[in-house]
Amino acid sequence: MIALLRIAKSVVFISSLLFVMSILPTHSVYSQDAGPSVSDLGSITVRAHDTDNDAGGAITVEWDDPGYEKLAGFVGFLIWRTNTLAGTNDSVEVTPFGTRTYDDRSVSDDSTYSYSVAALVNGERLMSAPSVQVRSSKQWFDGRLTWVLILGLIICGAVIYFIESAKRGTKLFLRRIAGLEAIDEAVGRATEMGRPILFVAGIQDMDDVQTIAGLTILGSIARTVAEYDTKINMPVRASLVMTAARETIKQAYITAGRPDAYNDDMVHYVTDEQFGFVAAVDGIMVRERPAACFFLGAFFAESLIMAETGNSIGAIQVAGTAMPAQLPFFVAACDYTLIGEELFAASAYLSEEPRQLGSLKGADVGKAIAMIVILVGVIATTIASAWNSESMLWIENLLRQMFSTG
Amino acid sequence: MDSALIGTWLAALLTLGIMSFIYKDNLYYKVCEAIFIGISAGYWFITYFWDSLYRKAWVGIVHQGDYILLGGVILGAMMLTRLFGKIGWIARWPLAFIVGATAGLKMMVYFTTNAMAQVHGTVNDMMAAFSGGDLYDLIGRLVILIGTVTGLIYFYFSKEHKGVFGGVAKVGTWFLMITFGASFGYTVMSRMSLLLGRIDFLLTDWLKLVK
Amino acid sequence: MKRQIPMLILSAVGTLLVVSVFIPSARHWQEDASLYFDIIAVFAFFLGGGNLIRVHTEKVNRKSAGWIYSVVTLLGFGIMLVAGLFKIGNPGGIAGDISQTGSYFQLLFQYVMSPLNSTMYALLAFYVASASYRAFRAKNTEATILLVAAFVILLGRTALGVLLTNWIPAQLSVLQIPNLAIWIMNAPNLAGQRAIMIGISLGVISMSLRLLLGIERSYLGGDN
Amino acid sequence: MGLIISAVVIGAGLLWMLYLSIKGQDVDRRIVYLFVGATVALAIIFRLEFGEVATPIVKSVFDKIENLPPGSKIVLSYDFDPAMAPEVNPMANAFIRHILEKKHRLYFMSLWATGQSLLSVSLDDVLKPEFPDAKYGVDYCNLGYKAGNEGVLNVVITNFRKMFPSDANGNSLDSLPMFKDVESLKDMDLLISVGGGKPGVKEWVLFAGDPGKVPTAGGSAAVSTPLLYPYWPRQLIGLLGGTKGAAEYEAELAKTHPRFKDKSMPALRMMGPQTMAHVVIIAFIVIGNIAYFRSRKKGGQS
Repeated sequence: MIALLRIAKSVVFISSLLFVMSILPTHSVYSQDAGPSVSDLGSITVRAHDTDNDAGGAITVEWDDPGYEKLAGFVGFLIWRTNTLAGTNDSVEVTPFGTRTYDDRSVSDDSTYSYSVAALVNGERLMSAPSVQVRSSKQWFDGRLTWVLILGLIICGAVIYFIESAKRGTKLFLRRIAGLEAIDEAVGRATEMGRPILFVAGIQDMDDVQTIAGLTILGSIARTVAEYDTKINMPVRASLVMTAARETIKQAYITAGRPDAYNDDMVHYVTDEQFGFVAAVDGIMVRERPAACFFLGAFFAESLIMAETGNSIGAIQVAGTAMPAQLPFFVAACDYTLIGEELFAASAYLSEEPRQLGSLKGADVGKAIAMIVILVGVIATTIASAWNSESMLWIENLLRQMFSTG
Repeated sequence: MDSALIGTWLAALLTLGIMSFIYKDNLYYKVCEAIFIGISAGYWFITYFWDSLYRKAWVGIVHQGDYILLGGVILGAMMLTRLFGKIGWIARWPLAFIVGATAGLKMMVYFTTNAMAQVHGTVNDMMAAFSGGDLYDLIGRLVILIGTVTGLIYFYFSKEHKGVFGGVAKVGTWFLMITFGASFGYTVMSRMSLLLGRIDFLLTDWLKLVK
Repeated sequence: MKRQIPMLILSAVGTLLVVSVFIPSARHWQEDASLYFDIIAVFAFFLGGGNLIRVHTEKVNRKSAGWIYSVVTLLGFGIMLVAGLFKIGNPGGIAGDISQTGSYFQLLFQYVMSPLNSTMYALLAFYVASASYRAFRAKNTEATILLVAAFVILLGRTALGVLLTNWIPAQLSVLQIPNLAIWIMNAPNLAGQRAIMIGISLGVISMSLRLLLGIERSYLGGDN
Repeated sequence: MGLIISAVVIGAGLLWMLYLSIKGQDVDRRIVYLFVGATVALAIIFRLEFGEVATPIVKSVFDKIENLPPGSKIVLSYDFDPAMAPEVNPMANAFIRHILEKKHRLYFMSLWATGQSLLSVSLDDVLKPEFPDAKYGVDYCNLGYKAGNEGVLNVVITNFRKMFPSDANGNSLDSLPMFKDVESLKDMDLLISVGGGKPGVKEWVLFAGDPGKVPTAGGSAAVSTPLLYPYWPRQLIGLLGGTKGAAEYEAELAKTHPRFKDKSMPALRMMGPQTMAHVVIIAFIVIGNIAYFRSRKKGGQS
């Protein structure tokens, strides 16, 4: 679609240019043939300035139209550029209807430019006076992201503050999460029954945070597995996940004091194909009959296929994902489901390490901010629209600006 | 014999093989599964090979002089030290690179497109559906407000779900349940159309029972 | 040493990429990072594919249960590799695109992989049915709410929903099932989605910080 | 005939499941699977179609077109690509039939480059054979595709001729009788966008319908439909969502204008098996709950 648009755009551009060129020699800039309506209109005012918030190499040209666009025979506005250092002129673009601004991305930061805009009407070029000379430059900070930076610093600051205070020994309270308590129970049951446990860290690669979250939980589970001497089977869909999962399990076995019991074959690569992987995992489930299945990571349509197969073999199932569309299926077919944020918090809970727990407290500050802003914002919007309150409108607009991300 | 005909028969046999799994695991399914794993693993390796290794890395570095990509190749090669027991720990470097990059990138993406945009959306566009001032709209706004706030309270970790706070969190779980129920109900129909496609293939293209 | 260097790489790369979001001229680092990722992933595949071959060859050698299926898998993998690496039957020869119609690689994709894929996906319809039968039972308040929401939306998507409630007068048309279904999607469903999304992003932030600060490092392995 | 066989098979099966459930036996999941498979297969073999009943959100679009005075001006924009076509093309064809049947004037256009070719297919397969009397330039015209996404709407909301100096066939707009009293989109009586991406229905609402105060309706693929619900009923007079919405519209059309009864109604045909499966699932949920309450009454755990 985009490619087609580009082609279409360039076709329009080239044909307009050809058109402009064809008329250039025969008409002077202020031609005598100009209809009365054309000469009645004032001239175009052009402003040019460095394009905001970019990496340099671009100048924004803006102009106003005293009414040329309304004339019959109007074709478009031609942007005309003079490189004032090199002394060269060239036409840059013919803009489509309704445009009043253009970003010229073909300039160099080392030169200065001045722009004129011409209205193309009935084969005439009505050229404006040139703009002031401008030079493009890069910005060191994207000004549109000021609020992102401020809010980000507040939340990150809160996380780091609580980590530090936990380090110093402040006691932190955290509520319980049912799904996490079920993990030990599930591993315990597998041990009793002498059956393996199955672990699936989602079907995404290591460039998805959910996969990493799944692996951090795997670290805790593997420690229990090592202590109980249960068998763990972990098929993976991506080779990088295989490597990372092996490191994780090996480390867990070392921590549990049983490095000898570790074996690389606990984690095995199947195939990168989504449903090929599902076919294999389903096969493993019905043949090995694991007593517990863990699905922790990023899942797509396969969530229910796996969870229902696991259900049919009577395994205890604990799932967790941050894919909102798949949560309903896990909730319906698994015994416990870690919903969204709980997936990311789980490893911190399981580690029981104060610093990790502190980071969760920090995230709560973010939630508190979100709740307050939503509360204030919705009330302000409602009052502003119902009673036309100026101050509420001001609050509403401020919040809108703060949370707009471009 | 016509190659398309062979293809259709092959596709039909494989389709039936996979479907037989819902009855129970069997020899037929196992064969199809084995074919599936082998063929698809090969498919993806070839795709990555030509796309990433050849087109991005080889063409990029050798033909286009994009030497920054050499860093990726070096990190990739470090990955292979796993094959040589003693220096296998070097493979942790590219892994560290990837985890660091994912954490850094995704943290910002989630912060802007999830957190900020959703808060913005709640204040801003939720009013699209309930922009008026009558009772229907007021209830709608109130429900969104209560639902979002109580839902967030459910996720609040540092307070026990007891007393009033527990009650509010409970309301939050109700909203989550409505969300889950609604998305489940909404997707059922599109899931059915997938099966429809397969059965239609069997009946129409293969058996030609239906014209 | 074996732990410090990876930790350093992780923190440095992560921090640089966070910073790059705010600096216009550093944005291309993000693209470079994902290119690096792609390249590292192919190298990793040599480990993954190697693992696949080793696991199945061992099964065949040991003649363990189901070894014959391992032969099939290895054959499939081999055929695809040969067809794809040498671009057999490709109309454009070795220089052509691998997905060109007529190449063996593409034929195998079209007639073998693609039907397997869509059939596996289609099994979902069966599982949706069994999950609805088993899981949607009014066991407690939560389950009842889930059930009712799902039921209203399901009804709203069939003619049954219209027939059941079109006697409701126009003033109360909100209560007609199709309208009720839309209202559920618009109000409580949206609210729940929002809460989940905001929670997720804060969870990602706190986990990412744990990773960047080196507090969470179980996946980096031990000292040996 | 087919309907009776299917109804008997499925009905008997469901009753048997109900009986088992009431007796407190759990139904094997394979029976559930068998049902779903059999239901879909029967519906395909016997080509079952159901009298879809239009939901209010669809009915309001239908009524709008039905009740506009003849000669009203309606824009129909093809904003989709071949991937979405199976879901949304039936909607576009149903709109064409309905609009021309009611003797309205129909202005075709497209904001998607790929929509243009799908539009010509509709013209050749539906419009020309079914409405041989419809005259180009008088009853309908094709403005074709213009690049610029919602920017196109920004312009045509004030002036058609700026953006479309001529129609898709190169005729100047002034040579077309149906453009005599048309200056901009504001002169239209109804805008309809059929599509599932961007630009699509949402852009038509925000950049054309709202600023120009012109009634706007839409048709969209099922996945993007929930995102459009918030605009109904204020900014969108109605919306056809996915195959289901298309089928409802087709059914309504066939009911009100019987001459379309024998025409191909692809959405209705696709809906048959899906509706059957849906009803069976609803039945499963009901039976499942009956079984659950029975077992609880007996004091057992589910």
